[in-house]
Amino acid sequence: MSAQELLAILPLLIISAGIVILLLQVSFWRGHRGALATTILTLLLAIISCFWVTGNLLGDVSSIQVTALLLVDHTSLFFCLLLFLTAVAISIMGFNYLRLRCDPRGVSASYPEEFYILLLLAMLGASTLIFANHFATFFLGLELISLALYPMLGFAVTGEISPKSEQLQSLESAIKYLILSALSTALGLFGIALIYSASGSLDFNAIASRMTELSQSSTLFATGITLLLISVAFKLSLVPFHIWTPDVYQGAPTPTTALIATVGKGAVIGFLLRFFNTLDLFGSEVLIDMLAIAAIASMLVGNLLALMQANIKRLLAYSSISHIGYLIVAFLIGKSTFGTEAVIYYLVAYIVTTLGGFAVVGLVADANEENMLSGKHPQEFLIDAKNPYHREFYRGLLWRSPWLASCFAAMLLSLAGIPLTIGFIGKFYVFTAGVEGQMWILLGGVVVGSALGLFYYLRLLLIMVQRNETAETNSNGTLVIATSGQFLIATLTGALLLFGIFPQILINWINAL
Amino acid sequence: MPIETAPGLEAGVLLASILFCLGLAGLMMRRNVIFMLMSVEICTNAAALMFVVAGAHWGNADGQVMFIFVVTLAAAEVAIALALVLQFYHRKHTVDIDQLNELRG
Amino acid sequence: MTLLAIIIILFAGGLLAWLAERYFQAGGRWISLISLLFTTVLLTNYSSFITSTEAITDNTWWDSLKIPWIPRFGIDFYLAIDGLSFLMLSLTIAMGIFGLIMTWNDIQFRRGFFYFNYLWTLAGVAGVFTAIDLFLFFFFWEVMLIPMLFLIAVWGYERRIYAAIKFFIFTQASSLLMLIAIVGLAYIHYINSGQLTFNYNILLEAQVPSDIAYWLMLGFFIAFIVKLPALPFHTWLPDAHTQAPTAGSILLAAILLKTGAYGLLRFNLPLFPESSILFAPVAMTIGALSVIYGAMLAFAQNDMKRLVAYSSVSHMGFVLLGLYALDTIAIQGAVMQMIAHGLSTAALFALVGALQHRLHTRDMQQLGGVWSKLPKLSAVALFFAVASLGLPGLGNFVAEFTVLVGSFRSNHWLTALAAIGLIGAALYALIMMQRVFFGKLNKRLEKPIQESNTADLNVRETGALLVVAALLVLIGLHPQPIFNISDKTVQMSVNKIESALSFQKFPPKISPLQVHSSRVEPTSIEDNTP
Amino acid sequence: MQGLLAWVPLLPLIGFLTLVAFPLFNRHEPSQRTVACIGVGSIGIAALFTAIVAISVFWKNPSEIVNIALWQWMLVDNLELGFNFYIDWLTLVMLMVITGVGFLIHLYSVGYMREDADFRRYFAYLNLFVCAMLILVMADNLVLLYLGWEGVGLCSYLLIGFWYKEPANGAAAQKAFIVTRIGDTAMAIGLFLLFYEFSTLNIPQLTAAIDGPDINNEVVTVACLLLLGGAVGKSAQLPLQTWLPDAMAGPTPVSALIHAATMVTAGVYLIARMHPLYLLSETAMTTVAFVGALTLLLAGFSAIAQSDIKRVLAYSTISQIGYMFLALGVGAWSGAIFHLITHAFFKALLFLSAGSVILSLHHEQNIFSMGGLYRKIPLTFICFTIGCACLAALPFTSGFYSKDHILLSAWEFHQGINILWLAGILGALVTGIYSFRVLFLVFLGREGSASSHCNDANTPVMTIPLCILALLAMIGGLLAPPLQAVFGSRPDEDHSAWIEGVAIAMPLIGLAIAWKLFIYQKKSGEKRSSIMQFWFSGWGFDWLYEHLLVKPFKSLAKINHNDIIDNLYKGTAALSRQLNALLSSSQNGQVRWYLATFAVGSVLFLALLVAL
Repeated sequence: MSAQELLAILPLLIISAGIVILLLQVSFWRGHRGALATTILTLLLAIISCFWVTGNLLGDVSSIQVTALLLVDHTSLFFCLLLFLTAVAISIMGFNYLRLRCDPRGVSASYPEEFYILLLLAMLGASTLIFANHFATFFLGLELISLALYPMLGFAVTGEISPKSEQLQSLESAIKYLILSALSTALGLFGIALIYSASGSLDFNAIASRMTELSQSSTLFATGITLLLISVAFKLSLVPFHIWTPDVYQGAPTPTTALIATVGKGAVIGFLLRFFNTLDLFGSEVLIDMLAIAAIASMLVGNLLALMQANIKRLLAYSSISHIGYLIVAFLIGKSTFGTEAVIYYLVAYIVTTLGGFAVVGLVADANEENMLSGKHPQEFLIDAKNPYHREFYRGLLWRSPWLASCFAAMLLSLAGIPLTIGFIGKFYVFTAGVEGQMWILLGGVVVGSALGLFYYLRLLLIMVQRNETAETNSNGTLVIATSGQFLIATLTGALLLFGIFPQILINWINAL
Repeated sequence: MPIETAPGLEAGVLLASILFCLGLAGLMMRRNVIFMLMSVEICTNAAALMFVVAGAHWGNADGQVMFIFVVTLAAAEVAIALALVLQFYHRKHTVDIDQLNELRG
Repeated sequence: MTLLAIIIILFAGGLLAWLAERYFQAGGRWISLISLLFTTVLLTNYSSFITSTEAITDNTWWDSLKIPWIPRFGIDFYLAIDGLSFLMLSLTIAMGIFGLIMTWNDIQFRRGFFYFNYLWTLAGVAGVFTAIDLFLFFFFWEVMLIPMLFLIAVWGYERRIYAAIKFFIFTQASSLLMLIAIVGLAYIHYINSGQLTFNYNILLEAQVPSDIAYWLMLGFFIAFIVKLPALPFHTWLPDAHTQAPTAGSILLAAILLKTGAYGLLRFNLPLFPESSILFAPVAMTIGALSVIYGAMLAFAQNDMKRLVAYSSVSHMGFVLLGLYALDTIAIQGAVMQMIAHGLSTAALFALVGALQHRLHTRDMQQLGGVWSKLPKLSAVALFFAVASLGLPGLGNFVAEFTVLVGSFRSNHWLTALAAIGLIGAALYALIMMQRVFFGKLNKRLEKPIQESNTADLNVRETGALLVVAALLVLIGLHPQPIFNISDKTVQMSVNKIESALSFQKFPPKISPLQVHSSRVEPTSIEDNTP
Repeated sequence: MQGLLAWVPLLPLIGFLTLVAFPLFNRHEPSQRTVACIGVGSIGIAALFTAIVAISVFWKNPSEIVNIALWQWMLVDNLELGFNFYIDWLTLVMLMVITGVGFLIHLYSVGYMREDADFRRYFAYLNLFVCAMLILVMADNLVLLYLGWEGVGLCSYLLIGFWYKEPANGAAAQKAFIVTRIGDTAMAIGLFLLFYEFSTLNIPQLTAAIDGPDINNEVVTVACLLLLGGAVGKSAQLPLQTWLPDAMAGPTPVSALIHAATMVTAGVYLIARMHPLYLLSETAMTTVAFVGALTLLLAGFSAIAQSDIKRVLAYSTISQIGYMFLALGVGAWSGAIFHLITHAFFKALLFLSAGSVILSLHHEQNIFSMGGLYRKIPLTFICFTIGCACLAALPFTSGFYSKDHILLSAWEFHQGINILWLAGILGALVTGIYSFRVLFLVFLGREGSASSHCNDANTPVMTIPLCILALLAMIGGLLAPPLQAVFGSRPDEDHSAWIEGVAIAMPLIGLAIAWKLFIYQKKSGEKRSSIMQFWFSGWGFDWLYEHLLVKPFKSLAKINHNDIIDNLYKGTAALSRQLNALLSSSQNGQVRWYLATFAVGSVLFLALLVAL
């Protein structure tokens, strides 16, 4: 293992180091801000290292093979970069979330710091998954993410002062996710095992080379791939493996929801790209058709489910299902660099927008929580207008806190794929990809899906601009969002508009990497 | 160096799949969370078994290595799971999974 | 440069209006008015072209501005103006001012934001009328919808949310089809020429295999006739018009509908001449049916605004008929109809708004005998009602007559069918006059008139309306200038069509097979990364 | 000199504009005097100009033609229309009738409308009408003619519904406009066809083009019939005659001007103007003739049954125009125009005197409640009698000359006894009956209920026009215009005397019958015989159309009141809502159910693997 290889996986090393440091720090000197600082610092270092490694990948060395397990190349580094940035955003969200729910001085002291450790662990898993060039690492990364996610999903339980119902929901989501994802993991493992037994190797490149001699139609192999695909589809919550998504998203603490919706999916997409490219699975009609069917189903089912949904977190969950559906369309056009570009761009759009959405929802809820704790309002989740996760809570938001509402509106429009936002460019990419691949049915699905999607996005949007005739909606008062939160939302909106109006910038970055 | 597929492989696949299906069945039938976790274990182990068989078939160690991985994973998973179940029991005084349906719609 | 300035002024004016609300209430509308007037001044730059249309025979565009935008896809920020664009642009600005003045005091709730949306709609439309890069066109096409959505949803009447969402979904869903068509067109051109671009001028020469072209054409067509609107996609219009605030209705009727017609003339006909020829009978049938059907529904309405809305369906049917007659006279008539309909219908909506503002109802069962109380308003209403039933000497007649004369040359029976629409127009226009203005004063009206000492049209409104009326008369008696301005653009489309007609004798060289074979070398859009 | 002609239509327009624009400049209504000056003055000057031009330019040579080009109207592709006027003797005659009679009626109106609040609006409309009518007759291309054509239609609509507070008037007005609009649409299509065939709509050019060798006769026929449709609509001929009787809802002078003297004769003018076209098509000619013949009879009989003085006149108008159409149909162009002129005179006279009767009786119009009025309003009586005489075409009245001319041409048409001629003769008889019936019932006989409180409402402004018209009606027979240049002269061979005799006898017989039947008829129009009832209802055309067209259309509109097509989309929305409900039920929060779906999903995928 040469020094160059070590340098190549610098991001991983930094994250790991960060985890260790954070562990020590927490065990000696607890401190919420401290933990946050360390996390962000680590992430920033990792990001810088990513750039640095990219700098090294010049000219002939387009990629570095680290042992048999990892492969570092431009695409994977870009994914890392993206996910680390996401992680920064999530840690900020987490800070605002935990600030209100944990107090170390309480009767049964509840400590927020672990959240960050878990976050970093998840990131470690994610980056491993992205770099993975071997089933062992793939498996490792995937599990690392999941294992970190279980506690994060249930994290509200530790927050003593957070509302009881919230705690219960969080716990429930954790258990549900655990059981289901355990099953999917097992299935995936089984699939890997079959592939292994068919090809006799766990190394992607080796398998690829084997595939040539062992006939494509080897049942074992095909079955294995299918099973693997199923477990991946589960992680991506493609229909028909989407069913866990809304419950988990709704129950989990919003930062965790954001994490699972962005990093969880992003990393898997990254892996999928590499896996399909290395094994050249775009060739096999069967898999493509399978994915296509799943994609169409996701677009339609996701949007239909969201149609009448009143709980915003669930709504976003459903919409994320459909968005992954759109993304798959871009994914399907194969190994052409344009396909990759389209996938990446859409992913960026998806992540930025989803993050933004959840950030707003989470922060609004936090602000509401703060009002409650400070005793401004009696806490009651029965009335819809009082439930910060309910549509009604947002009635007339534009008139109460214009900036926040405008940002949220931007997010929604981006989700709906309206111009001036990054979402539109993403959709444009999808369309281009679809036309290039001449996948008219899929395109039809996208159109229908988008039309359905418009309905609920717009309804939410229009609820925000309603003149609030009823007095009691006023009583929610102006929501004061923590500065860090404001900063976060502003940044995301900025990115959303910037890349929406001047996409070339982002495109250049993608192509540069 | 692949030995041309011995009958052992098919048998192994068959056994593993049966095992997996058993686990799956248990998972769907049991309402007690603990038992469900056990069933998951069975599924996982079915996969692990498959690895061992394949490893033996190809005559290389990767299978065993994966097996270790799997076992470790299972342990970790169960640890967390039990913690959660404990919390669950604290609050609901039951381990019946069907009580866990507050989130729906 | 002027074009960019116009659009930017409108956008900026909108933002200013919004911010100004904070500091002084009336700020918004003054800022809007000023920026609109400013754009008018800018438009006068082009007066030289109007006077001498023959002077610049070589290039079709009077003026253009091209800035690279997304090189990755060969997309430019490419604005250009020619006769047609100029007419539409002028109409946009004029109607913008008209609507502003007519509803000067209507808006109480969040004025700043209202004028923000108002101006942004105008800006979007201005963009649509001047964008020559297909992507840019689509971009503006969408941008103009959002503010309109807000106008309807925030300041609308009873069922505003329903109307707003319906409006948006209809237009958006259809425009996605157009997006596919646009991308498809660009892609095929890329496959054939190896050059990826969305530039209209270049795509005009694109060699598209006829069967594919037909589908692409349909993509555009649907998007445009939804906006027009024509059967069977018209149902969003009555709701949107009825629920929108007066200013909103004016914008919708006078301008937004025109974008559809503009698109048909600018893009469908020249880009896909062969398929347009194939499709013409269908399109003309749709047009003729819309004329009849719209008139009939208008006749059946009780809600005054709905009546006017359906009348637009009927009127825009003439446009569709004229455009697909593929005949110079007819197309010129269609252009004329866009303008005439814009003026007359906008005025009618303004009047309905004024009526509702005074009497708090637009239900014709509640109205009646208004003339005795509001003679001025009623007289003006009479004028515009008569205009919309196509009385000779007013703009609408010139338009409808030319459309029919032209389309009669290409299809006798459909034209005759559409001509029956003239009777329909008389029916609904007169029924409206009768039910609202003539007859005895409705008992229900006495109370509102008593308590709010209802004033007749004031100087501001009268002035605005009279100007529009004068314009209609002018167009009716001396339409020649407008014909001259739009002449070049129309000729361009017609020439395309005619060349295609002659071309059909010898079938096109590119067959689908060839396309696929040529799909081999550049498999995807990678080679032209900057 | 000729330039004055351009001012002829312009002056009424200016009058209209000033009258309309009044409130813009000063807030309180102008005095009746000013309004009258502007309203009547504008027409007066127009009439003066016409007269000057007529004397100075046209008097000497009957083949004089004046072209006045104002501006380019439309020039698109090969559609070239100018806003130009074309004046030959035909036009001139019409001009003189319109301005002259128009002026008199305007004058009369000043008196008639003196009590009305909307004095200004009335004269505005009236001026606008005259303007439009003038454009109609002066137009040098069919589109410009169409402009005037529709313009007069609008004005007639506005004036019929002038007293808008009464819903019935509104209905009548609408009926008038829409029925005529139907005809107009036919005419418009005719224009399209003509343009399609000859690629010009300029009348002189058209007439020139027609001489061309290769003329598609079917097309010409169809075009002629379509134009006839327009004419039939405007001139209230079969089958579109139903609107005219109702149109009497308007003020009486309006009926005199629009629905007797000028507008309703526009159809005649149109066909006369396009006569070269009609000459090419035998079918069209005969159709015109038969429409005329049929109409004159039907209307005549209906007139016998009416009880409202104005409706009687209305039906008589229809029937007289029927004569004109008959004349056109048999190619007696100048005869038709001649009758048009005389008819304008005596029918205006009749209406105006009827108006003064009505005014004197405080808006009583039922002839059965009148009677014996000759003592109360002698002047009116005299005028009305003259009018009736002309209408019935008693010898040596203007009506006699024109109608005789028509009958003779009808005779010549087939060289002998023929249906058309017989119809004309019978019509003459009927005319005699109804005209004198109304005369007797109103002025002679014993007094009716309303007659008692009758006081002469005539003022100088009303009597002067009456007298002038009476004079014109008497001597109008001598004013046969020199139209040979326009229509080409036809050799008039002499006829056996008995034909003349019949023509003279018929009205007298009619008079006798009228005397026999009506002079002492008891003054109650209640129970009529069924045949009378049938005639009274105008041969049941209204009923027919009501059930054939109006009702079905209305019900259809009502059924489709909120747009069937919309249900398509409503349905889609509902469907997706259903699907949403269905799918949401799958999200039931049960982990084991979730596991089941997961399993099923996996099985599905594996199945796909096998299937694909």
